[in-house]
Amino acid sequence: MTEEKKHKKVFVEGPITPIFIADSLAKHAAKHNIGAHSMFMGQVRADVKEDGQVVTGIEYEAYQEMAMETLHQIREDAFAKYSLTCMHIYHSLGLVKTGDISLFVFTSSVQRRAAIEACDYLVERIKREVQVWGKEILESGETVWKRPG
Amino acid sequence: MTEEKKHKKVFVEGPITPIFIADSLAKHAAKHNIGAHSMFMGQVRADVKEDGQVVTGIEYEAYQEMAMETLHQIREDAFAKYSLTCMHIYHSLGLVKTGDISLFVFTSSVQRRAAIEACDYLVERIKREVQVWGKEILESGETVWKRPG
Amino acid sequence: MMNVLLFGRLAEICGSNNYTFDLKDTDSVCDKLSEDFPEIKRLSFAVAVNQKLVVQNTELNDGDEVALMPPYSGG
Amino acid sequence: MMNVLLFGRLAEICGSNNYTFDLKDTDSVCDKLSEDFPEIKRLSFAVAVNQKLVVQNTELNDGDEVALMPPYSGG
Repeated sequence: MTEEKKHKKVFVEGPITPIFIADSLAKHAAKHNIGAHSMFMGQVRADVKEDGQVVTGIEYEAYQEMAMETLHQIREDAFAKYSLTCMHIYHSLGLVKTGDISLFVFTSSVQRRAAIEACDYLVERIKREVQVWGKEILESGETVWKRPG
Repeated sequence: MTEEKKHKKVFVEGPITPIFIADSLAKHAAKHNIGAHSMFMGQVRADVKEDGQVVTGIEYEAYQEMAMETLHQIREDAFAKYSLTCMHIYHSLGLVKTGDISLFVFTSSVQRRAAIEACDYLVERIKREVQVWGKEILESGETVWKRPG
Repeated sequence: MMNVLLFGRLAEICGSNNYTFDLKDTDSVCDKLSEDFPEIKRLSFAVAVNQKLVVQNTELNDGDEVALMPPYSGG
Repeated sequence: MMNVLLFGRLAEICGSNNYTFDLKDTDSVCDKLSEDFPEIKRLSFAVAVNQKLVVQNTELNDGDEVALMPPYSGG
Protein backbone atom coordinates (compact mmCIF):
# COMPACT_ATOMS: atom_id res chain seq x y z
CA MET A 1 0.00 0.00 0.00
CA THR A 2 1.43 3.38 -0.91
CA GLU A 3 1.73 6.11 1.70
CA GLU A 4 -0.79 8.07 -0.31
CA LYS A 5 -3.45 5.40 -0.01
CA LYS A 6 -2.62 4.40 3.53
CA HIS A 7 -2.95 7.92 4.88
CA LYS A 8 -6.26 9.59 4.22
CA LYS A 9 -6.35 13.36 4.43
CA VAL A 10 -6.94 14.42 8.04
CA PHE A 11 -5.43 17.84 8.68
CA VAL A 12 -7.15 20.94 7.38
CA GLU A 13 -5.89 24.50 7.73
CA GLY A 14 -8.20 26.51 10.01
CA PRO A 15 -11.71 25.59 11.15
CA ILE A 16 -13.84 22.74 9.81
CA THR A 17 -16.94 24.47 8.45
CA PRO A 18 -20.59 23.33 8.62
CA ILE A 19 -20.58 23.32 4.82
CA PHE A 20 -17.61 20.94 4.75
CA ILE A 21 -19.53 18.68 7.13
CA ALA A 22 -22.70 18.88 5.01
CA ASP A 23 -20.67 17.99 1.90
CA SER A 24 -19.13 14.98 3.66
CA LEU A 25 -22.60 13.79 4.61
CA ALA A 26 -24.09 14.43 1.16
CA LYS A 27 -21.38 12.26 -0.45
CA HIS A 28 -22.83 9.26 1.39
CA ALA A 29 -26.32 9.55 -0.13
CA ALA A 30 -25.13 7.34 -2.99
CA LYS A 31 -24.08 4.56 -0.59
CA HIS A 32 -27.36 2.71 -0.36
CA ASN A 33 -26.27 0.14 2.20
CA ILE A 34 -25.72 2.82 4.86
CA GLY A 35 -28.46 3.06 7.49
CA ALA A 36 -26.79 5.17 10.16
CA HIS A 37 -24.30 8.00 10.49
CA SER A 38 -22.70 9.13 13.72
CA MET A 39 -20.75 12.38 14.02
CA PHE A 40 -18.71 14.12 16.66
CA MET A 41 -17.60 17.73 16.42
CA GLY A 42 -15.22 19.45 18.84
CA GLN A 43 -15.92 23.19 19.13
CA VAL A 44 -13.54 25.76 20.63
CA ARG A 45 -14.94 27.13 23.91
CA ALA A 46 -14.55 30.64 25.32
CA ASP A 47 -13.20 29.31 28.60
CA VAL A 48 -12.42 31.88 31.28
CA LYS A 49 -8.92 31.57 32.74
CA GLU A 50 -7.89 32.13 36.35
CA ASP A 51 -6.99 35.76 35.70
CA GLY A 52 -10.43 36.38 34.16
CA GLN A 53 -9.20 36.40 30.57
CA VAL A 54 -11.34 34.70 27.94
CA VAL A 55 -10.06 32.25 25.32
CA THR A 56 -10.59 33.72 21.83
CA GLY A 57 -9.26 30.75 19.85
CA ILE A 58 -6.92 27.79 19.78
CA GLU A 59 -3.84 27.47 17.60
CA TYR A 60 -3.14 23.83 16.70
CA GLU A 61 0.12 22.20 15.70
CA ALA A 62 0.77 18.54 14.94
CA TYR A 63 3.67 16.18 14.43
CA GLN A 64 2.04 15.29 11.17
CA GLU A 65 4.05 12.25 10.03
CA MET A 66 3.62 10.55 13.40
CA ALA A 67 -0.01 11.66 13.84
CA MET A 68 -0.89 10.16 10.43
CA GLU A 69 0.75 6.89 11.48
CA THR A 70 -1.14 6.90 14.79
CA LEU A 71 -4.43 7.68 13.05
CA HIS A 72 -3.83 4.92 10.55
CA GLN A 73 -3.50 2.45 13.42
CA ILE A 74 -6.59 3.81 15.22
CA ARG A 75 -8.56 3.58 11.98
CA GLU A 76 -7.45 -0.02 11.37
CA ASP A 77 -8.40 -0.97 14.93
CA ALA A 78 -11.85 0.62 14.54
CA PHE A 79 -12.49 -1.20 11.25
CA ALA A 80 -11.48 -4.49 12.93
CA LYS A 81 -13.66 -3.87 15.98
CA TYR A 82 -16.82 -2.43 14.37
CA SER A 83 -18.73 -3.27 11.23
CA LEU A 84 -18.33 0.07 9.48
CA THR A 85 -19.10 1.21 5.96
CA CYS A 86 -17.17 4.50 6.16
CA MET A 87 -14.96 6.42 8.55
CA HIS A 88 -13.63 9.99 8.27
CA ILE A 89 -11.50 12.00 10.66
CA TYR A 90 -10.59 15.67 10.23
CA HIS A 91 -8.56 17.86 12.57
CA SER A 92 -7.69 21.53 12.24
CA LEU A 93 -4.20 22.99 12.14
CA GLY A 94 -3.46 26.66 12.79
CA LEU A 95 -5.96 29.06 14.30
CA VAL A 96 -9.54 28.04 15.11
CA LYS A 97 -11.60 30.78 16.74
CA THR A 98 -14.01 30.34 19.63
CA GLY A 99 -17.28 28.84 18.36
CA ASP A 100 -15.63 27.12 15.40
CA ILE A 101 -15.05 23.40 14.86
CA SER A 102 -11.57 21.85 15.19
CA LEU A 103 -12.31 18.11 15.19
CA PHE A 104 -14.79 16.17 13.06
CA VAL A 105 -15.23 12.40 13.38
CA PHE A 106 -17.75 10.71 11.09
CA THR A 107 -18.70 7.03 10.98
CA SER A 108 -21.33 5.20 8.91
CA SER A 109 -22.71 1.68 9.10
CA VAL A 110 -25.58 -0.56 8.04
CA GLN A 111 -27.01 -0.90 11.57
CA ARG A 112 -26.77 2.01 14.00
CA ARG A 113 -24.82 0.47 16.90
CA ALA A 114 -21.58 0.13 14.91
CA ALA A 115 -21.55 3.78 13.79
CA ILE A 116 -22.43 5.08 17.27
CA GLU A 117 -19.92 2.96 19.16
CA ALA A 118 -17.11 3.43 16.65
CA CYS A 119 -17.51 7.22 16.69
CA ASP A 120 -17.24 7.26 20.48
CA TYR A 121 -14.21 4.91 20.37
CA LEU A 122 -12.45 7.06 17.76
CA VAL A 123 -12.98 10.33 19.64
CA GLU A 124 -11.52 8.92 22.85
CA ARG A 125 -8.49 7.42 21.12
CA ILE A 126 -7.84 10.55 19.04
CA LYS A 127 -7.93 12.75 22.14
CA ARG A 128 -5.48 10.49 23.98
CA GLU A 129 -3.14 9.27 21.28
CA VAL A 130 -2.77 11.67 18.38
CA GLN A 131 0.24 13.99 18.24
CA VAL A 132 -1.58 17.32 18.23
CA TRP A 133 -1.13 20.28 20.57
CA GLY A 134 -3.43 23.21 21.11
CA LYS A 135 -2.41 26.65 22.37
CA GLU A 136 -5.21 28.80 23.73
CA ILE A 137 -5.08 32.43 22.65
CA LEU A 138 -6.37 34.87 25.27
CA GLU A 139 -7.89 38.31 24.77
CA SER A 140 -4.58 40.05 25.58
CA GLY A 141 -2.74 37.95 23.01
CA GLU A 142 -1.11 35.87 25.75
CA THR A 143 -1.15 32.13 25.20
CA VAL A 144 -1.76 29.10 27.43
CA TRP A 145 -0.98 25.54 26.35
CA LYS A 146 -4.20 23.56 26.35
CA ARG A 147 -4.38 20.73 28.83
CA PRO A 148 -5.14 17.19 27.64
CA GLY A 149 -8.83 16.27 28.00
CA MET B 1 -46.13 26.11 29.72
CA THR B 2 -48.01 26.47 26.44
CA GLU B 3 -48.19 23.59 24.03
CA GLU B 4 -46.25 25.72 21.60
CA LYS B 5 -43.29 26.12 23.91
CA LYS B 6 -43.45 22.67 25.36
CA HIS B 7 -43.35 21.00 21.98
CA LYS B 8 -40.40 21.90 19.83
CA LYS B 9 -40.72 21.32 16.12
CA VAL B 10 -39.75 17.74 15.29
CA PHE B 11 -41.57 16.57 12.18
CA VAL B 12 -40.46 17.74 8.78
CA GLU B 13 -42.09 16.87 5.48
CA GLY B 14 -39.76 14.71 3.36
CA PRO B 15 -36.03 14.14 3.88
CA ILE B 16 -33.77 16.03 6.28
CA THR B 17 -31.14 17.59 4.02
CA PRO B 18 -27.39 18.00 4.66
CA ILE B 19 -27.93 21.76 4.36
CA PHE B 20 -30.56 21.70 7.10
CA ILE B 21 -28.05 19.82 9.28
CA ALA B 22 -25.26 22.30 8.45
CA ASP B 23 -27.57 25.21 9.35
CA SER B 24 -28.45 23.58 12.67
CA LEU B 25 -24.77 23.21 13.44
CA ALA B 26 -23.87 26.74 12.31
CA LYS B 27 -26.46 28.21 14.69
CA HIS B 28 -24.39 26.88 17.60
CA ALA B 29 -21.22 28.80 16.69
CA ALA B 30 -22.51 31.71 18.79
CA LYS B 31 -22.83 29.50 21.88
CA HIS B 32 -19.35 29.86 23.27
CA ASN B 33 -19.74 27.47 26.19
CA ILE B 34 -20.25 24.49 23.85
CA GLY B 35 -17.23 22.22 23.46
CA ALA B 36 -18.78 19.16 21.84
CA HIS B 37 -21.52 18.21 19.42
CA SER B 38 -22.80 14.70 18.81
CA MET B 39 -25.08 13.83 15.90
CA PHE B 40 -26.94 10.77 14.70
CA MET B 41 -28.52 10.50 11.28
CA GLY B 42 -30.73 7.63 10.11
CA GLN B 43 -30.47 7.05 6.36
CA VAL B 44 -32.93 5.00 4.27
CA ARG B 45 -31.27 1.80 3.03
CA ALA B 46 -31.87 0.01 -0.27
CA ASP B 47 -32.57 -3.28 1.50
CA VAL B 48 -33.25 -6.30 -0.70
CA LYS B 49 -36.45 -8.14 0.20
CA GLU B 50 -37.01 -11.89 0.11
CA ASP B 51 -38.47 -11.73 -3.41
CA GLY B 52 -35.37 -9.84 -4.61
CA GLN B 53 -37.10 -6.47 -4.77
CA VAL B 54 -35.16 -3.42 -3.61
CA VAL B 55 -36.49 -0.75 -1.26
CA THR B 56 -36.65 2.60 -3.07
CA GLY B 57 -37.85 4.70 -0.13
CA ILE B 58 -39.80 4.77 3.11
CA GLU B 59 -43.09 6.57 3.66
CA TYR B 60 -43.43 7.72 7.27
CA GLU B 61 -46.57 8.45 9.24
CA ALA B 62 -46.88 9.52 12.88
CA TYR B 63 -49.51 9.86 15.56
CA GLN B 64 -48.25 13.38 15.95
CA GLU B 65 -50.03 14.55 19.13
CA MET B 66 -48.91 11.47 21.01
CA ALA B 67 -45.43 11.40 19.46
CA MET B 68 -44.86 15.02 20.54
CA GLU B 69 -45.90 14.13 24.08
CA THR B 70 -43.57 11.11 24.09
CA LEU B 71 -40.69 13.17 22.72
CA HIS B 72 -41.29 15.85 25.31
CA GLN B 73 -40.88 13.24 28.04
CA ILE B 74 -37.76 11.74 26.42
CA ARG B 75 -36.25 15.21 26.10
CA GLU B 76 -36.97 16.05 29.75
CA ASP B 77 -35.42 12.75 30.85
CA ALA B 78 -32.30 13.42 28.78
CA PHE B 79 -31.88 16.94 30.20
CA ALA B 80 -32.23 15.50 33.73
CA LYS B 81 -29.74 12.71 33.07
CA TYR B 82 -27.03 14.54 31.09
CA SER B 83 -25.48 17.98 31.38
CA LEU B 84 -26.54 19.29 27.98
CA THR B 85 -26.42 22.73 26.45
CA CYS B 86 -28.70 21.95 23.49
CA MET B 87 -30.79 19.11 22.12
CA HIS B 88 -32.58 18.85 18.76
CA ILE B 89 -34.59 16.01 17.26
CA TYR B 90 -36.00 15.93 13.74
CA HIS B 91 -37.95 13.13 12.05
CA SER B 92 -39.31 12.97 8.54
CA LEU B 93 -42.93 12.45 7.56
CA GLY B 94 -44.05 11.34 4.11
CA LEU B 95 -41.67 9.91 1.53
CA VAL B 96 -37.92 9.69 2.10
CA LYS B 97 -36.01 8.06 -0.74
CA THR B 98 -33.18 5.58 -0.40
CA GLY B 99 -29.95 7.40 0.53
CA ASP B 100 -31.78 10.30 2.19
CA ILE B 101 -31.95 11.13 5.91
CA SER B 102 -35.14 10.52 7.93
CA LEU B 103 -33.93 10.99 11.53
CA PHE B 104 -31.55 13.62 12.91
CA VAL B 105 -30.60 13.76 16.60
CA PHE B 106 -28.23 16.51 17.71
CA THR B 107 -26.84 17.14 21.21
CA SER B 108 -24.32 19.70 22.46
CA SER B 109 -22.49 20.06 25.75
CA VAL B 110 -19.53 21.70 27.48
CA GLN B 111 -17.60 18.43 27.93
CA ARG B 112 -17.85 15.71 25.31
CA ARG B 113 -19.17 12.74 27.33
CA ALA B 114 -22.58 14.34 27.94
CA ALA B 115 -23.24 15.06 24.25
CA ILE B 116 -22.04 11.61 23.15
CA GLU B 117 -23.99 9.64 25.75
CA ALA B 118 -27.16 11.71 25.46
CA CYS B 119 -27.23 11.32 21.68
CA ASP B 120 -26.97 7.55 22.01
CA TYR B 121 -29.67 7.52 24.72
CA LEU B 122 -32.03 9.64 22.62
CA VAL B 123 -31.66 7.52 19.50
CA GLU B 124 -32.46 4.30 21.37
CA ARG B 125 -35.50 5.77 23.10
CA ILE B 126 -36.82 7.41 19.93
CA LYS B 127 -36.58 4.13 18.03
CA ARG B 128 -38.43 2.23 20.73
CA GLU B 129 -40.98 4.71 22.03
CA VAL B 130 -42.04 7.27 19.46
CA GLN B 131 -45.30 6.79 17.58
CA VAL B 132 -43.95 6.69 14.04
CA TRP B 133 -44.42 4.03 11.38
CA GLY B 134 -42.46 3.49 8.21
CA LYS B 135 -43.70 1.76 5.08
CA GLU B 136 -41.03 0.55 2.69
CA ILE B 137 -41.76 1.23 -0.97
CA LEU B 138 -40.45 -1.44 -3.34
CA GLU B 139 -39.45 -1.12 -7.00
CA SER B 140 -42.78 -2.53 -8.15
CA GLY B 141 -44.70 -0.01 -6.06
CA GLU B 142 -45.65 -2.72 -3.56
CA THR B 143 -45.21 -1.79 0.08
CA VAL B 144 -43.91 -3.58 3.18
CA TRP B 145 -44.39 -2.23 6.70
CA LYS B 146 -40.98 -1.62 8.22
CA ARG B 147 -40.12 -3.75 11.21
CA PRO B 148 -39.09 -2.13 14.47
CA GLY B 149 -35.31 -1.91 14.91
CA MET C 1 -69.14 8.73 20.33
CA MET C 2 -65.40 8.17 20.16
CA ASN C 3 -62.89 8.66 17.41
CA VAL C 4 -60.77 5.56 16.73
CA LEU C 5 -57.42 6.17 15.01
CA LEU C 6 -55.62 3.34 13.24
CA PHE C 7 -51.96 3.39 12.26
CA GLY C 8 -49.55 1.50 10.04
CA ARG C 9 -50.63 -1.95 8.95
CA LEU C 10 -53.80 -1.72 11.03
CA ALA C 11 -55.14 1.19 8.95
CA GLU C 12 -54.25 -0.72 5.81
CA ILE C 13 -56.16 -3.83 6.88
CA CYS C 14 -59.17 -1.90 8.20
CA GLY C 15 -59.39 0.21 5.04
CA SER C 16 -59.29 3.53 6.93
CA ASN C 17 -57.20 5.34 9.52
CA ASN C 18 -60.24 6.70 11.28
CA TYR C 19 -63.53 5.20 12.56
CA THR C 20 -66.25 6.67 14.76
CA PHE C 21 -67.85 4.26 17.23
CA ASP C 22 -70.15 4.47 20.23
CA LEU C 23 -68.81 1.75 22.53
CA LYS C 24 -68.33 1.40 26.28
CA ASP C 25 -64.65 0.42 26.54
CA THR C 26 -61.43 -0.30 24.66
CA ASP C 27 -62.01 -4.07 24.57
CA SER C 28 -65.29 -3.44 22.77
CA VAL C 29 -63.47 -1.34 20.18
CA CYS C 30 -60.95 -4.13 19.58
CA ASP C 31 -63.70 -6.75 19.44
CA LYS C 32 -65.73 -4.73 16.96
CA LEU C 33 -62.75 -4.24 14.64
CA SER C 34 -61.64 -7.88 14.98
CA GLU C 35 -65.11 -8.97 13.96
CA ASP C 36 -65.13 -6.77 10.87
CA PHE C 37 -61.45 -7.37 10.03
CA PRO C 38 -60.42 -10.78 11.46
CA GLU C 39 -56.90 -10.39 10.00
CA ILE C 40 -55.99 -7.89 12.76
CA LYS C 41 -56.24 -10.66 15.39
CA ARG C 42 -52.83 -11.87 14.22
CA LEU C 43 -51.24 -8.48 14.87
CA SER C 44 -49.83 -7.17 18.10
CA PHE C 45 -50.69 -3.57 18.84
CA ALA C 46 -50.81 -1.08 21.69
CA VAL C 47 -53.89 0.91 22.67
CA ALA C 48 -53.94 4.57 23.72
CA VAL C 49 -56.85 6.63 25.04
CA ASN C 50 -56.45 10.38 24.67
CA GLN C 51 -52.76 9.88 23.85
CA LYS C 52 -52.01 7.84 26.95
CA LEU C 53 -51.10 4.16 26.66
CA VAL C 54 -53.56 1.81 28.39
CA VAL C 55 -52.67 -1.80 29.18
CA GLN C 56 -56.01 -3.00 30.58
CA ASN C 57 -59.55 -2.64 29.32
CA THR C 58 -60.45 1.04 29.78
CA GLU C 59 -63.88 2.67 29.96
CA LEU C 60 -64.59 5.18 27.22
CA ASN C 61 -66.48 8.45 27.37
CA ASP C 62 -68.06 10.60 24.72
CA GLY C 63 -65.37 12.47 22.75
CA ASP C 64 -62.49 10.17 23.69
CA GLU C 65 -59.77 9.51 21.15
CA VAL C 66 -58.71 5.87 20.91
CA ALA C 67 -55.59 4.84 19.00
CA LEU C 68 -54.59 1.34 17.91
CA MET C 69 -50.88 1.23 17.22
CA PRO C 70 -48.69 -1.55 15.79
CA PRO C 71 -45.05 -1.64 16.97
CA TYR C 72 -43.32 1.66 16.15
CA SER C 73 -40.84 1.65 13.29
CA GLY C 74 -39.58 5.18 12.93
CA GLY C 75 -36.02 6.37 12.37
CA MET D 1 23.69 13.94 13.11
CA MET D 2 20.07 13.72 14.21
CA ASN D 3 17.20 16.08 13.84
CA VAL D 4 15.43 16.81 17.13
CA LEU D 5 11.84 18.06 16.89
CA LEU D 6 10.20 19.87 19.80
CA PHE D 7 6.48 20.40 20.17
CA GLY D 8 4.06 22.52 22.19
CA ARG D 9 5.41 24.05 25.35
CA LEU D 10 8.79 22.36 24.82
CA ALA D 11 9.42 24.27 21.60
CA GLU D 12 8.39 27.47 23.34
CA ILE D 13 10.81 26.95 26.21
CA CYS D 14 13.68 25.82 24.01
CA GLY D 15 13.19 28.73 21.63
CA SER D 16 12.94 26.53 18.54
CA ASN D 17 10.99 23.54 17.27
CA ASN D 18 14.03 22.02 15.64
CA TYR D 19 17.64 21.30 16.74
CA THR D 20 20.40 19.31 15.10
CA PHE D 21 22.62 17.32 17.45
CA ASP D 22 25.23 14.61 17.18
CA LEU D 23 24.59 12.44 20.26
CA LYS D 24 24.69 8.72 20.99
CA ASP D 25 21.23 8.11 22.49
CA THR D 26 17.89 9.66 23.50
CA ASP D 27 18.95 10.20 27.13
CA SER D 28 21.85 12.32 25.89
CA VAL D 29 19.43 14.42 23.86
CA CYS D 30 17.24 15.00 26.92
CA ASP D 31 20.28 15.75 29.08
CA LYS D 32 21.68 18.23 26.59
CA LEU D 33 18.37 20.11 26.35
CA SER D 34 17.81 20.02 30.12
CA GLU D 35 21.25 21.55 30.61
CA ASP D 36 20.56 24.38 28.18
CA PHE D 37 16.90 24.84 29.23
CA PRO D 38 16.52 23.65 32.85
CA GLU D 39 12.82 24.62 32.83
CA ILE D 40 11.98 21.54 30.76
CA LYS D 41 12.93 19.27 33.67
CA ARG D 42 9.59 20.15 35.23
CA LEU D 43 7.66 18.96 32.18
CA SER D 44 6.55 15.45 31.37
CA PHE D 45 7.02 14.45 27.78
CA ALA D 46 7.21 11.40 25.55
CA VAL D 47 10.08 10.60 23.21
CA ALA D 48 9.80 9.18 19.70
CA VAL D 49 12.56 8.01 17.38
CA ASN D 50 11.63 7.95 13.71
CA GLN D 51 7.96 8.38 14.66
CA LYS D 52 7.91 5.43 17.04
CA LEU D 53 7.48 6.00 20.76
CA VAL D 54 10.41 4.83 22.88
CA VAL D 55 10.12 4.31 26.62
CA GLN D 56 13.72 3.44 27.43
CA ASN D 57 16.98 5.06 26.47
CA THR D 58 17.47 4.34 22.77
CA GLU D 59 20.61 4.43 20.69
CA LEU D 60 20.63 6.94 17.86
CA ASN D 61 22.08 6.70 14.39
CA ASP D 62 22.98 9.28 11.82
CA GLY D 63 19.85 10.71 10.19
CA ASP D 64 17.41 9.67 12.96
CA GLU D 65 14.51 11.92 13.77
CA VAL D 66 13.94 12.40 17.49
CA ALA D 67 10.74 14.04 18.80
CA LEU D 68 10.10 15.33 22.31
CA MET D 69 6.37 15.59 22.88
CA PRO D 70 4.39 17.02 25.81
CA PRO D 71 0.99 15.42 26.52
CA TYR D 72 -1.25 15.68 23.45
CA SER D 73 -4.09 18.19 23.57
CA GLY D 74 -5.85 18.05 20.23
CA GLY D 75 -9.56 18.04 19.55
